[in-house]
Amino acid sequence: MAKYKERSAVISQEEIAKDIYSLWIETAQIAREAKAGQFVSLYTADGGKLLPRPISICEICREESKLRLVYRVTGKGTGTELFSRLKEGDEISVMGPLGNGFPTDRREKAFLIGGGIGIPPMLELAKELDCEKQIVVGYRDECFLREDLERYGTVYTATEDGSAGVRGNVLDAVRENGLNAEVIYACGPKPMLRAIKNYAQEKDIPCYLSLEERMACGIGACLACVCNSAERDAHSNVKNKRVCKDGPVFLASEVEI
Amino acid sequence: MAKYKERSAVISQEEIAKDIYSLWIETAQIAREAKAGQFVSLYTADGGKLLPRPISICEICREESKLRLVYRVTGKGTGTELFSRLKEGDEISVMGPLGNGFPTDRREKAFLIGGGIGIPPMLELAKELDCEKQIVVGYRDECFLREDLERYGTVYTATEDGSAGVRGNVLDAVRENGLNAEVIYACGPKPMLRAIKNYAQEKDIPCYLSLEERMACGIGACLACVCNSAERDAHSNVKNKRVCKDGPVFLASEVEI
Amino acid sequence: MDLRVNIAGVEWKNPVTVASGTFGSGEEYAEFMDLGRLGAVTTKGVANVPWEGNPTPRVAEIHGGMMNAIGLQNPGIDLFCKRDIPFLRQYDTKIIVNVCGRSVEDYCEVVERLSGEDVDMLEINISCPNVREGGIAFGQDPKAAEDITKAVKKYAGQPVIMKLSPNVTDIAEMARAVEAGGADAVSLINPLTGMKIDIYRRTFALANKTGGVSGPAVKPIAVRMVYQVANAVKLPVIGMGGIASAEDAVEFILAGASAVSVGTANFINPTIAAEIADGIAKYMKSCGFESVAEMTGIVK
Amino acid sequence: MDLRVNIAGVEWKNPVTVASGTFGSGEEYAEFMDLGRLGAVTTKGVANVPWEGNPTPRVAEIHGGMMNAIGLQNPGIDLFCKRDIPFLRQYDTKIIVNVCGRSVEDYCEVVERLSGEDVDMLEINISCPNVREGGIAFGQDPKAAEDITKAVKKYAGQPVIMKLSPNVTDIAEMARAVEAGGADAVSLINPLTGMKIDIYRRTFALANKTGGVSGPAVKPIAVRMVYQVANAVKLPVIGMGGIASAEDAVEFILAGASAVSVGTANFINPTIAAEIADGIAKYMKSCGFESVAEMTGIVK
Repeated sequence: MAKYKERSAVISQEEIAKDIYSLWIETAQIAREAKAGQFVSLYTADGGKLLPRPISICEICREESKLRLVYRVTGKGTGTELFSRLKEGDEISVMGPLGNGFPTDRREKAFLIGGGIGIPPMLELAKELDCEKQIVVGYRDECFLREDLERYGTVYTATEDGSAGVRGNVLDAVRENGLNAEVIYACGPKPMLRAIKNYAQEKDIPCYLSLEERMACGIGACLACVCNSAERDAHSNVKNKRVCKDGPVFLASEVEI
Repeated sequence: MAKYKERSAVISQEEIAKDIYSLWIETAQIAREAKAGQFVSLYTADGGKLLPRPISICEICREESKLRLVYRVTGKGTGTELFSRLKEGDEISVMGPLGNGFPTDRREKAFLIGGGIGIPPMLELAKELDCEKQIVVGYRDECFLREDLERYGTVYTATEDGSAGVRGNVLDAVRENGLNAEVIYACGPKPMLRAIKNYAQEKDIPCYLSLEERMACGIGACLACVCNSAERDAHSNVKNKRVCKDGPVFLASEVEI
Repeated sequence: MDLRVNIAGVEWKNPVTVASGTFGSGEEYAEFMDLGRLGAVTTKGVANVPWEGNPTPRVAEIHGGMMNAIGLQNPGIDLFCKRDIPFLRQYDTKIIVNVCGRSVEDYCEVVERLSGEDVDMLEINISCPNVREGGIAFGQDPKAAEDITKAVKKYAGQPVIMKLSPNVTDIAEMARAVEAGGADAVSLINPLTGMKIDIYRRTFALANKTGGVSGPAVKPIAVRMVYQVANAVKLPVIGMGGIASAEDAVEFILAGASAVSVGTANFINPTIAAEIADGIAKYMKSCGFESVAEMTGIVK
Repeated sequence: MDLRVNIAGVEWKNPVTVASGTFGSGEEYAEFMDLGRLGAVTTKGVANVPWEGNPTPRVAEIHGGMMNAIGLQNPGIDLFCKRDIPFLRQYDTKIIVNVCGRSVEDYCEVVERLSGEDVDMLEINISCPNVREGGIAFGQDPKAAEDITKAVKKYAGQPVIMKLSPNVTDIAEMARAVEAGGADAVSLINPLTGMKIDIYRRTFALANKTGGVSGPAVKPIAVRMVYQVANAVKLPVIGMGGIASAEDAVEFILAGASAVSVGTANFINPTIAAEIADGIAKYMKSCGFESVAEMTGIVK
């Protein structure tokens, strides 16, 4: 799978919820090769912030070589804050597509579960998957991307404050809506992924988790973003897998989280 | 003399000669207090380049609180290169006005001598001085600001390659044009200033030199930008004066250059 | 919520001072703010006689900071006492006088002279890496550091802060040495020694060849050393090295600093030190801390 | 004009290699460029047995660079010899194997094993500041450094580069120690030890508490140390620390480096090391240098 580092052009950007930004960029190469569940590295122009920021791919428009990235501004003075100031016509350095992505050839009735800023990759996945899709999304309070997701499946919502859908987390939404599935695809905070892994084990269904870890290179060289694997990994020769390169998507049974 | 650190708005910018940029900014306070021969500190937005860049003031429009800064881009990846990308509507952090400036109350027939990027401050000085002005400007090759200067005095040019005016330096232009004056104001590279200091001594006329030195704070605190003074300086208690605060303009007789 | 800190018996109104050499004696900054907004002003190093300092260029920019080799230019203790102390006394802030010297006797002469002056604390620069005569030997050898601490303590009329050099293998050992010598507090880090070469002129960027590296670039090294020292000695620690925001200052306090110094950032924003004091208060309020002491060293 | 350099008898086609640990064994970078564009590839440290490394987070960003505490995760010498050496041999570049260990015996075991392998040079990591077991004691004590140099030299089938730690009072002393121990070359600097604290979670940014600081932020310290070492020993010096451009690389060469390593910059631009090799050639052409050796250490 080829990877490219390039200057991409900003097509548009908007804040779709508080601190959640939706950025469309036109890439030279990256979008044509990208698939659901992969990510890109974004670079700031600030010499104080040199490391790339991994951002998941929310939508891919291969014909026009465009990518949609939906990300959270993580605070004042952060790299993501700098990205949020990008405007149409600006340029940004991007590397990608990175990581393995979700498998998209399964046909079983599926849960696509996203929590918080783990929701964006579910949109491209929902577009690419050809099966019955139950899209379960969990928010703290303010919702985003629900209308986009509704085009590709039935959307069930959970909010921590109960302001929309079921009060609670994504698994509360699964239970309260009496849902079931034969396969799970999930991305979100680690406690959510742990609960989903347990749920999948109970139900004895396959489960794909997209993990997050602090990264440096994004291409598998620095060994910063490892997760613990259940078995000795062939590449590392220890019980570690690289989230950026071997992942970010793993079978729940492969990893200890 | 009050100093301000503020965000200023870029009004316009153009490249007036190769690597020489003319930038107009609208300041909240600085322009109202500025005078000829002072400078401002410009700050980049790049965390790799934290120190302010001292840039001389080329023109002041007090009524509209505007400043014109004419500066040289000193290379690829430099702070001045970042400044050269500023466009109308952008903002930039500026501190000023800094330094003492030229005296503008003398009435004697004057030389205003500028060499290279030492020429810009001569423009505001020419505007403020009320006397017979012979403006002598020296370039390596490509000329700039001559038309602006011609509005305020007679302009004599020297170029190293002989492409305009006298071939040689500013003092060659003085000699070949048979000029003389009763007072000198000069800004430019150190070898030029040394030659002018000698010329002024020979002619026994007062001579004001605007010096340059590598700076950090720009306000007289760090003692980076000192020059050697002929006498023990009252503030430093040694034979050092601060270019940023006690200068940049000194009587040639005060300083060892 | 209480911003006050007590450093070796001296109460500062807030935990923020400035790094010696970045603030003169405050005069240039008083044009921008009330110096009374700072817990203390630490002056530029002063010696028994005036020092000319190094030739220029004395500073160079580096990525994320700067390098300096000013060479401890100073007007000497006489003019300093006559002019700078009364100037600073106009403001409601503590006065910390930084002392430099070429020999133990030089230091002791200045310290003794200051014992009769109206200043609050002394900071002894045994580590400035710029001047060959600036005391580098004291700051890089535990025995020498202990001895000079003992010597200046004999003459000191005010609490003595020993300022440590980061250019050592074991900063904790240096801190223990000055503690053994009787220091009342330690401050760190002085700049790291660096070098920059102009590849087009093929010469050193600084006339002195080497200079002290400071600014955000060195912050992680400084935080590590403050943590090591705070966990090695009982003395209060004044932490510094690249502090440019209240968040940076809090990082040092959590690592073990009882107070902090703002250095290079003063050159970029002349009111930053006061803004940092305000920002620390805001952080404490938002996190529910009642005092600075309560935060000091809680990350272990 | 000749870009070739001879490092302890091994001829590199150009003076650029990569810093150990920033380049794996080259596989991930081969997706972006021909590794044959580099003078040498220096591998991630390898030990006698596989190492798991540290818990995460293993990296944190700092102003102008990064901090890491990977903990020398490596697949062990067996898999390394079977997989990584043949992979690298496909490319027209020299292979430098970085060796780490928990004891002198560990190091010697790996070095002996490599003596029969098709690799060009060894680099001995006695200074990685991340792992408590990673050899920090060797790298901060001249006697220990000399002793381990002697020990590995007994078993080495290839020229030995000793990689020096910057976390010392006197880097020149360390270089003289490994020279006395029989080193064929030295490389420096390994990262400086730093710490970062997350003030909102009130915990260390790295699981290991401290980590190695690298990137442009440390360059001035690295240049200073390369200068000191190049002027203290006769060994060839491989300079590194924050190199992110050809200009940076030339700065190290002018300070005394015979070759350079590109480290953290590989994480930001995967083809930067090759671009730097090209850029050095351009600089030499524009300045009229005929060889790298001619530039080495000319700024004194």
